[in-house]
Amino acid sequence: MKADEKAVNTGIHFMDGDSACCEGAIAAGCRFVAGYPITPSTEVVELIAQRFPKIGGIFIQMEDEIASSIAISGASWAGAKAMTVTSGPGFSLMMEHIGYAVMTETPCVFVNVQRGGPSTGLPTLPGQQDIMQCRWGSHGDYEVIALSPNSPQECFDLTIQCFNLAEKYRVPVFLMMDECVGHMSERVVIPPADEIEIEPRHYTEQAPGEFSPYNDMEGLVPRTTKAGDGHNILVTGLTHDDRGYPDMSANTHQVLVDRLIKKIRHSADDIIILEEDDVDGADIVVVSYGISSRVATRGVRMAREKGLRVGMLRLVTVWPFPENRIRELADRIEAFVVVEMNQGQIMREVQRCSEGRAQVAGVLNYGGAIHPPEEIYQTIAGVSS
Amino acid sequence: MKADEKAVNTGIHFMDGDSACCEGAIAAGCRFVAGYPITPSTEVVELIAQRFPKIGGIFIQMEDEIASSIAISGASWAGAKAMTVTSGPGFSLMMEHIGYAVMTETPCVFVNVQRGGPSTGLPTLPGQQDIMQCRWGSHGDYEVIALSPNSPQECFDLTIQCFNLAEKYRVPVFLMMDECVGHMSERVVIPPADEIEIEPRHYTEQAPGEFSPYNDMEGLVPRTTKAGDGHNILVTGLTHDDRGYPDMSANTHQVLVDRLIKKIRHSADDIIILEEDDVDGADIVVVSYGISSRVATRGVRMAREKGLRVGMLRLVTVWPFPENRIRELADRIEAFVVVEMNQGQIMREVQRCSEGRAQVAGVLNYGGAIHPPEEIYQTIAGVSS
Amino acid sequence: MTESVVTDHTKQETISADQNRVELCEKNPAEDFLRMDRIPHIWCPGCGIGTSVNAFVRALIEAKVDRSKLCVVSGIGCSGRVSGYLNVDAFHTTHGRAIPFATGLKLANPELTVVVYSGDGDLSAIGGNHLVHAARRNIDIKVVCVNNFIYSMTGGQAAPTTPMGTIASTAPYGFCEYALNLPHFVEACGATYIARWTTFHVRQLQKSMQESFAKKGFTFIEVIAPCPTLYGRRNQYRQGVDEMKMFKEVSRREKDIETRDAEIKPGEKIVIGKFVDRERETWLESMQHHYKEVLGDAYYPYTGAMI
Amino acid sequence: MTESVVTDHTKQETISADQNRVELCEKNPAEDFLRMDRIPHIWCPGCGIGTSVNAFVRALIEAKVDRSKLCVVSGIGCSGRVSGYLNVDAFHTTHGRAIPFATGLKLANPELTVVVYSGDGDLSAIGGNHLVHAARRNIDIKVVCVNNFIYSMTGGQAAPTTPMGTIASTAPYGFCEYALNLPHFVEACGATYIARWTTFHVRQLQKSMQESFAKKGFTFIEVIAPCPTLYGRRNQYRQGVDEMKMFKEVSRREKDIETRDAEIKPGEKIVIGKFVDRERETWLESMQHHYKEVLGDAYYPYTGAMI
Amino acid sequence: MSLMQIRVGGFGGQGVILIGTILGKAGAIFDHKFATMTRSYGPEARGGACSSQVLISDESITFPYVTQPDYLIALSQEIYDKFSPGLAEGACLIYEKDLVKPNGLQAGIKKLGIPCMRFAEELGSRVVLNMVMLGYFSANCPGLTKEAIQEAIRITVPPKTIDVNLMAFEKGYTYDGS
Amino acid sequence: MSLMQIRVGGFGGQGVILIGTILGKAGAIFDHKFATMTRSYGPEARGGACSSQVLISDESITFPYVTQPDYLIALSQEIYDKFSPGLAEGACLIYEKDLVKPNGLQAGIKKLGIPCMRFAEELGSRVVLNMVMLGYFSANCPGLTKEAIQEAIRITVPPKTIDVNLMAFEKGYTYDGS
Amino acid sequence: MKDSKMATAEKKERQSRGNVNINKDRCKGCGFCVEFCPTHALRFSEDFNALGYHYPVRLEEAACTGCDQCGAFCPDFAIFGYRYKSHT
Amino acid sequence: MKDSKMATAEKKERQSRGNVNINKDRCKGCGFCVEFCPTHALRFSEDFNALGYHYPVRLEEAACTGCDQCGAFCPDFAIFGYRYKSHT
Ligand SMILES: Cc1ncc(C[n+]2csc(CCOP(=O)(O)OP(=O)(O)O)c2C)c(N)n1
Ligand SMILES: Cc1ncc(C[n+]2csc(CCOP(=O)(O)OP(=O)(O)O)c2C)c(N)n1
Ligand code: SF4
Ligand code: SF4
Ligand code: SF4
Ligand code: SF4
Ligand code: SF4
Ligand code: SF4
Ligand SMILES: [Mg+2]
Ligand SMILES: [Mg+2]
Repeated sequence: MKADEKAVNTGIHFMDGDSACCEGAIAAGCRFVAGYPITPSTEVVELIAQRFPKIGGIFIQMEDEIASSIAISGASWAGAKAMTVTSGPGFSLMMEHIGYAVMTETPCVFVNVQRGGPSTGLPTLPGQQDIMQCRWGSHGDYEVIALSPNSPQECFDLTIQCFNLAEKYRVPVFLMMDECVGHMSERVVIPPADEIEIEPRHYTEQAPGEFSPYNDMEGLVPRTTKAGDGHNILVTGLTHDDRGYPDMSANTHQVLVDRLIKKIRHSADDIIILEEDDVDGADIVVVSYGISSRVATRGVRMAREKGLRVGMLRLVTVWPFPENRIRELADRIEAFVVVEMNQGQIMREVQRCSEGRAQVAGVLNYGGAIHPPEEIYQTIAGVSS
Repeated sequence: MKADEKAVNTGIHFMDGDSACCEGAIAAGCRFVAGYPITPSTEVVELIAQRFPKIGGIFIQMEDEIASSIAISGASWAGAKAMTVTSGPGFSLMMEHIGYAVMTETPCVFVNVQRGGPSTGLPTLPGQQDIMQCRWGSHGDYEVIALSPNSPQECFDLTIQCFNLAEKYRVPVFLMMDECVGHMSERVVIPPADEIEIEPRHYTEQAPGEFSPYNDMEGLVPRTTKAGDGHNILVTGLTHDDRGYPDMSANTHQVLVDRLIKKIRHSADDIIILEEDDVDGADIVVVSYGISSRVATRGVRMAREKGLRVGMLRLVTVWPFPENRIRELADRIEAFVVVEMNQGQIMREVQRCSEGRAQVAGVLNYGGAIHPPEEIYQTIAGVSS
Repeated sequence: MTESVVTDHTKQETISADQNRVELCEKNPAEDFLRMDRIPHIWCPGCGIGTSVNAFVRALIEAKVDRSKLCVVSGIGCSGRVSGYLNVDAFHTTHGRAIPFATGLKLANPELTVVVYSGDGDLSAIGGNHLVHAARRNIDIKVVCVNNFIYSMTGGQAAPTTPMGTIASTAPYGFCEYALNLPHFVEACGATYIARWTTFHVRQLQKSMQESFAKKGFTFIEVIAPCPTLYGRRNQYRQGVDEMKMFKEVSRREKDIETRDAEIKPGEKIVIGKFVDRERETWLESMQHHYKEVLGDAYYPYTGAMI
Repeated sequence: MTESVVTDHTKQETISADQNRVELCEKNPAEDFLRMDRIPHIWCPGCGIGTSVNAFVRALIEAKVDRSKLCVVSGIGCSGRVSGYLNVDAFHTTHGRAIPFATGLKLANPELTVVVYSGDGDLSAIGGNHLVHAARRNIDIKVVCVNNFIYSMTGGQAAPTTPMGTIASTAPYGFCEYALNLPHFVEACGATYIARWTTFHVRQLQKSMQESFAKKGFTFIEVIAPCPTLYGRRNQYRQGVDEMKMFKEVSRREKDIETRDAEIKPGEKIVIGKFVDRERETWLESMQHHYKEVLGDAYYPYTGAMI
Repeated sequence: MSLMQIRVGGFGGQGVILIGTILGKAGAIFDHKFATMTRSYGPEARGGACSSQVLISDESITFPYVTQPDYLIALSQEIYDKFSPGLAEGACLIYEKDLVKPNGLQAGIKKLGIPCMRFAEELGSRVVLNMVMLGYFSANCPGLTKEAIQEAIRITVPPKTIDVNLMAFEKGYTYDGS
Repeated sequence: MSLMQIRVGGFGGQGVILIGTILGKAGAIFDHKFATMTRSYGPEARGGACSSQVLISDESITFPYVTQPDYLIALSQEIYDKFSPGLAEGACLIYEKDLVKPNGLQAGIKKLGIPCMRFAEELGSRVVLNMVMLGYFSANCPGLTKEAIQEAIRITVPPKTIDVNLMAFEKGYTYDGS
Repeated sequence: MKDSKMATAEKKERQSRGNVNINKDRCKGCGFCVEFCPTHALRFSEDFNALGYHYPVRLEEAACTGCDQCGAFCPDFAIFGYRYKSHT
Repeated sequence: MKDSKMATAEKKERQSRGNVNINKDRCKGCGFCVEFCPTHALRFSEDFNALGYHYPVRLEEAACTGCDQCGAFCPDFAIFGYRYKSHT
């Protein structure tokens, strides 16, 4: 499916990541946004509020983030592509409904423009401290998908990707931006609508009466329906059987949660996007994502100039974590250097997957400012000696 | 400091974990509880509502879990030992205020009687799926303390421990129960009040005017004050300098968050409680916590009967994670077998810390029912061969 | 109590082949709207929730609501189980969040008839703020609030609607808070249609429900219902029928009563009736009118957000 | 506008050693209650929040409130910064949660005077439910709500209080929702004292604040304030003073006005005044009386939860 | 007997959990053994089937659920249908005569029925049916002393109702199965 | 010049971010270079100091902040005091004459003052002071073409205000420093 | 109870208008139907149903009008009244 | 503006009652004080203060009564009026 020509803002722009995210959502077909203002994410919805009346869409500023995070599930079940946008404190309030979207297999997109935390923290300064939260912040066991852009251009591109993945896997997908990328303006090229690939919703073709929510599967992902289509579906956050009916037994739970997790894990190869640079001949691989990955290239360049064999592995997809790739590399390289604006959240994952076969060092801070490239270089140098 | 004789329900009881938790809180000096009903935790507050009018305390059923989670911070700043009690869905709603309590260094206790998730899931059946959530569920970087009881007796004992740790480290402390422990009745012995050690609040002795919130430290933990003591303090969730004043710079943030994290990490030895059984001569060590640790002993016994050298490591303290102990053991043993009712949350930590030097296997389920001991035995047997 | 006659429409459902004399009628008129494979339901003997569903189903039939466009959204609670027993598009959401979910549903597809059916605790405690703002915005959803004076599902804790002095599991010596007067509250927020009935007043309740389907905007119907298990027993009504008898006795329908005088206090009259029926533009109408006016042709007339 | 005289108490603060003729008076009476090391504050030129603080500080002085027992609790927002500038025990909490924090503070130590000072968005949007239930319970806290018709701190998004039709950053073509009538709303919830003033009415505002300190129970004072930066400029009031002049012009104080008639619509009068002043037992009083009655000697008279 | 496993089941309102609690208390407090009582019930807290499991042991109990019941106390057909297949030889079924038809029970299982509901109605209070059942169980279970169970009743039920409860217990205890 | 680093600062309401945006657009869209503009402001979104950083480069930009400014455009004393010590030889300071006293500036730095506030007041609209500054900057910065900046202004400001903005730009562009 | 003669007379007239359908195994014995039937046409059974409840039975001598008041009240969808077509 | 003769007369009388204190560097030039002073005793400076704002200055010829209306209005705590003690 292609994007809608009348809505896509094709052309060359100079815009910030927040605006690019908005344009990406529009291009992806999003026509329902529920949000609540919070720095540094608000510009996304402010632009939505400007654009929607002219292209046909609903923006509603809800009474809080909780309402926003569930309104998008409602809209999604009505057949809309739906999104909400927030930052740390608001994200913390959305945790219950991330779980609800997971359990009810509701396609929807959560954007978190990360600022420094914990708590109110640094509202206007960047952080990458909500990476583990987006994986683990709701109660219970589940898997999600999260992408992390490092430029306004990618804020556009990956927002579309988020919507597409949400449809493909019927799962909430997270765009984990940060204040730096969100408030940085750069050239953003928006292609013509017919060059933008859009994943449609995968509706069942079974007739009302025949269809029960889990008897029409594409691999591990059930085809769906929307309200008003006559299927008389029952959607619940309780553990449910394959008719969608509540069945609160450990067995049913096991089957359901297992599928919810496997539908992501087993498709990790399809979902995971990595950007690699000179990883093959490297002794040291720098792992980073989001804005940190841009700074990291500077550090890497400095190290290469000193003759060190350093590769770059950039996680465009943060979750699911590229476990296999890290394991492979761990066997071959000497060390990973993880660059991130937090206490080492992804570093823990790298440690876990490298299983002691490669050293793991972090270039870490608690947010507020991106790393000076020198710091990265020094850690690389330190590790190599 | 000793517990209050008039309040402690000294004697031999047959009570469930929820009730024992309530009695533990009372013994620990808790006189402010704000809560919102949710299965399977409600019995804790129902008993509180019965007990408090007769011993002098406030129980208030708030309008939701958000309100409960912040009301206890308010009460704590008024000088009370304060607690809230919930289960998964409510816990998800409390995430923002866990961060607030961390950032403002407010002693308070959160009890989560875990049920099966995600979402509404299995309200009446057990889970251990919120373990990572309690560590990572709020935005930003932080560290917390979490304990996990495996019997009603421990629900009593560890609740007291939670309150004591909260005071000592000025941090929110989590009692991570589960439905099984919460709703299981056993003999609970409540000692006489004068045998119960209570950590007092560590108030500054500096005079109003002299005291600024971070100039009177005990190690990394600042002494505190309470509302009405004349110190004119300023408490904020924003990044703050050592007067407590908002200072939203990356530097100040770095210093503050670093201390918040280190005050826990550097005291890990003081905080961490482990129960070990025959770990020293073992080839395989079974790691577990909460109710799973009871079942695990059965599996271990079965394996020992077959001549396998199996040790038990039980995490009474789940967070901070006993990284050092796992590292030490990884060097000496062949394998860890982690038993938990989730997709392998603590197993990831064991994997990370064992760094490939010992094999790690999990006996996992997604909640709803505790493991049959045979399953545990079989995994042990599988690993050993 | 009015005694009303089963109408033609219903009868057609229940009349067998013999057009003249139907001796054996196999099917309860409600069955057609129920997921019969889930009956018996979980509700206790004498629980009023099922009675309210009876009125609801009969209202749906009477009002000829297009079932395929009907969505019922619930939160969590005994009352929140209603959606799951109705054989329509049914959404059992999270505790307190039926209204914002319904808001998303309705706004994304304005053709749907969206009903929120949930409990007093769900809608007025944890979900109170959503009630406020959906009423203020006049979102076109129909709210049915089953008020059994208590949080039942979790075992009978006090709710914002628990009458002062009554016993609840979290108020073992009697509850000491003022109860929220729901009709008054939602009127101050902006609801367009407000009524209160008890489950004893099934026929009037049914009529109000029918009216609400015909009404554009945010409507609110409070259904006072017995919960013998967790409210009644603790408060002198041993069985559901005892509470029903009390409803019959103390309910008063007064002319021109103001919602402010509809507070419920234990041992006093329960004011029932339709309190508010007013016209206000819905959120969507307001948006559409306003944008058409301000943006003229640049406005893209909104019909739905479905892809 | 009333012109009132600075009272003795204030004067004592400002009068220098020379008891007869004070030529140079160095200290603003407000300074004593401010953290002067944090002045200048962050508020924009012409922002009304500072003006409201002036009234508040003067009211504290007048009412001789015991400063050491005074706590001011705020949420997040420009208005939420008030607590941090006051030299008292100050709590800058999370967005929308000042009231439940204050509830914990007050109930755990009933001797404290607890003021919640925050913004319209903070208290009525995200925090709306806490407002409802604290008012219903009649928790003894004093709420000052700075209503600048907008979410300022985050850049001027529409709030539940934004008058229909006005421009906001999330309503670039005009906002199409009904505004919440705060006095009416909190009256329906149960507040014991309700007043509304604009920052033009500083003296009356101060008087209301004094009254609220003397009142037991949940009090609510709405202060309509200019936000030139994010509300005014977008809506024809270039500067704070332009909005102040508008307040002066359109404000009306009417006898026996009902809160239901105090809705704010753009271009129409703003009804100001004290609307409600009634007696209801506070949550604590109610609990204490009730338990004493029911439990007799078994009740342990509650005085505070402090260890 | 080193481990005694008892399952009690019925529907909400029959006082099934209380039976478990009293047995547990009797064992843990008055007979000085180890005892664990767990309970399970319907959706969240309402309606449907509801059951409790009691383990009484001379050693500390690690696995707190019934794996091989020695006693099944069935107060509803549903419970009987669900759990009777799990009974092994030598186990004992105790059931409510009017509510449970013990069809298709395997051989080798002791089968004891009592119309406790009717007895309770006779005693004027439906709610004491669980005490009648407790009495009957006590008479047929040597693993716990009668006195311990009576003591446990005394410290558990509301003081004003001790007498009627003990009376109901006695009614069950003395029921001769005819 | 392969990388040009510009810092613009003042207080809220002076249109500092807009200066950055226009410079960025001029570079990225009309002069066909790589350009990055970042901004920082006071608490959450209000008051206080506010600044923007613009990088213009022939190559893609990895580190999006100013490390060594070539230009400092200072619209308030606070900004001058904070950032002027970071200027190195060869850099250029452009400042608002009435609002900034460039005290203690190191040697080797080019210093250009313009009373843009007064000019803007003269043009009848305080808000165009940033355009005046942009014009003056353009006249003194060969790294971006005048046309590119003018085009950038045209596509950025509200259509109705293009003329007054370009007029203000011209006013600054032609200011001769006297 | 009404005078039985009169009741019998009424019965004749009324009975012909409709009837009541009882699904005894769905019933939970709440008594709403029995208590509130306008013609007092129902009483409780002596027996327990499968769920253990006393369910309603129609009194032979009373005249059910088929008014469906019982159906409107029944929380368990276990009963409903219906009119005979010929009398519509 | 009032007739200046009369103003001067009044001034004499009133001036003696109080005065106004202006902390010019705290001022953000909002004009509340200037606009709403009951005696019109203030005007804006021509100069900018350190923050770049025109601040209020007292009109020599006007009579400040020390009523502190300006102080009550000032959002920046930059001004306040006070009465001379002798006139209390
Ligand atoms: C976030 C969250 N908090 C608490 C609960 C537990 N809970 C489930 S239902 C319920 C109360 C329901 O009360 P009400 O809405 O009055 O419905 P009723 O059961 O009385 O019909 C509560 C507190 C939950 N499921 N989720
Ligand atoms: C959970 C959460 N959501 C959103 C925000 C962002 N936020 C900060 S202040 C504010 C609005 C404040 O508006 P108001 O209370 O009216 O205060 P004002 O700034 O207008 O004085 C918002 C939405 C936040 N800090 N936390
Ligand atoms: S507990 Fe109460 S509300 Fe819930 S099903 Fe039973 S009677 Fe109904
Ligand atoms: S943005 Fe508005 S409310 Fe905030 S400080 Fe400025 S003028 Fe005041
Ligand atoms: S109303 Fe229904 S459930 Fe109640 S007794 Fe009658 S048939 Fe049975
Ligand atoms: S249909 Fe009417 S008359 Fe007949 S049994 Fe039911 S309620 Fe009674
Ligand atoms: S009121 Fe204060 S800030 Fe405003 S102009 Fe006067 S002195 Fe300056
Ligand atoms: S004290 Fe009164 S008269 Fe004097 S300047 Fe201030 S407002 Fe004017
Ligand atoms: Mg209820
Ligand atoms: Mg505001």
